[in-house]
Amino acid sequence: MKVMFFVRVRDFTGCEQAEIELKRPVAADGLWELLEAKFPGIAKFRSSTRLARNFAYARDDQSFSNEDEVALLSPVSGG
Amino acid sequence: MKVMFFVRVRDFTGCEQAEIELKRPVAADGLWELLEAKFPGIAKFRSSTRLARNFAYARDDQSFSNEDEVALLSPVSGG
Amino acid sequence: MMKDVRVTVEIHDGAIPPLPGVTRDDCGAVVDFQGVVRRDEHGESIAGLHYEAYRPMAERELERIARELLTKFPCREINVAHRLGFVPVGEASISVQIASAHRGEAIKFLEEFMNRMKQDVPIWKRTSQSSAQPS
Amino acid sequence: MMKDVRVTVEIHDGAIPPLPGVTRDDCGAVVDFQGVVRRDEHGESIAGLHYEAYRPMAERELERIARELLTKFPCREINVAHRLGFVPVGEASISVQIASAHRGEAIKFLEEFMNRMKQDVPIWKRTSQSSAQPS
Repeated sequence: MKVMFFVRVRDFTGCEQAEIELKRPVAADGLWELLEAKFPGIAKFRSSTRLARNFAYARDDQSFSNEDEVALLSPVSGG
Repeated sequence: MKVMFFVRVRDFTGCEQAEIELKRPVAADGLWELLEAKFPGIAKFRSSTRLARNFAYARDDQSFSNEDEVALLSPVSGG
Repeated sequence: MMKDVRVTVEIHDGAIPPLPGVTRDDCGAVVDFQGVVRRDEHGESIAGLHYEAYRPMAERELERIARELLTKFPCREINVAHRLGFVPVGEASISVQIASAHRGEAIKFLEEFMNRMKQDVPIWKRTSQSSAQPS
Repeated sequence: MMKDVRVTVEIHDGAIPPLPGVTRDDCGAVVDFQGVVRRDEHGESIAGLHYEAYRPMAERELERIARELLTKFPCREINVAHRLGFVPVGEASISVQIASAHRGEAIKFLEEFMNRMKQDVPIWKRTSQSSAQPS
């Protein structure tokens, strides 16, 4: 799974994207556990972050699989 | 007093403007009586006409004097 | 609040030239509106519309409405132009440009300005020289 | 209803070129909106703003929001452009052009499109390369 980081989350991880190997699909909780294992402390962004899966906002009950491109989206401020 | 006519009222009077001699200031009722005397039948436009005095809409209790420029304004349709 | 606010009103007998534009750096939103003559007017295919006005009053009303709305929706620049005479299909009969610090005021100003304009400004359109027509 | 409706979305790394314009003769209203970078951002004088995006998703969200709003406010043409990278004060970061038969739909579309855009489209602005900033 490819995971994309932007603005403050990218400042925290120090990278724009990361690869995470998923053996089986996970829900959002499982995804955040894997992220926290790779980037300890990243969980502090969870409350302000929306997850996207394959370029669309993920549903609350979304399942994420190894082929997905996931993005951690901080509150947006375009326009 | 100079009185200006537009669109359907002008079609009715056949002229763009008329002079009416006022000996003393009149209210709207008096003005319409003078107009009706000069252009018999013009009173039929009264219910759909707003009066302007000196380039601003007249108040209901407006008094009109001989120096004024008055306009009979049909429902507008600009834009 | 009203100082430093520019309002321009123009009435043109031919095509409306490009509005002056906004060059100040305190406006985060610029809204341009054009009212364009449509091919289809009340189910009838037309070549254009004829506009006439009680010109000195139309100019004053446009400015009065703009100034009045500025007290409700503070914007920084308002440029209004209305065209008279024959306006062919596809060309603009009215053009309004509004600049404000934030977009909310400019959009609300536009909405209300057009409503008020269509109520109060002594301008009339006809499909031909001889038939009057309420909007 | 949705046939014959054109939606274009563009994301630019430099200045936004003029939008394509509206040439069809069935639109009585054309609204152009520009969101412009102001000198004064949160009380601080700035030279410009840096915009970044999750680009493929930003493009899809802009189109998705436009298509969704078209079911509510039927318009005939929507052109959207957003600029990324450094946008100097006085230049546009976003440009939206809406054409509709009547002005009401175009104005409402603009209002709601901008609100939705600022909620959902993954684009972020910063006053400098290093400080993120909610809008």
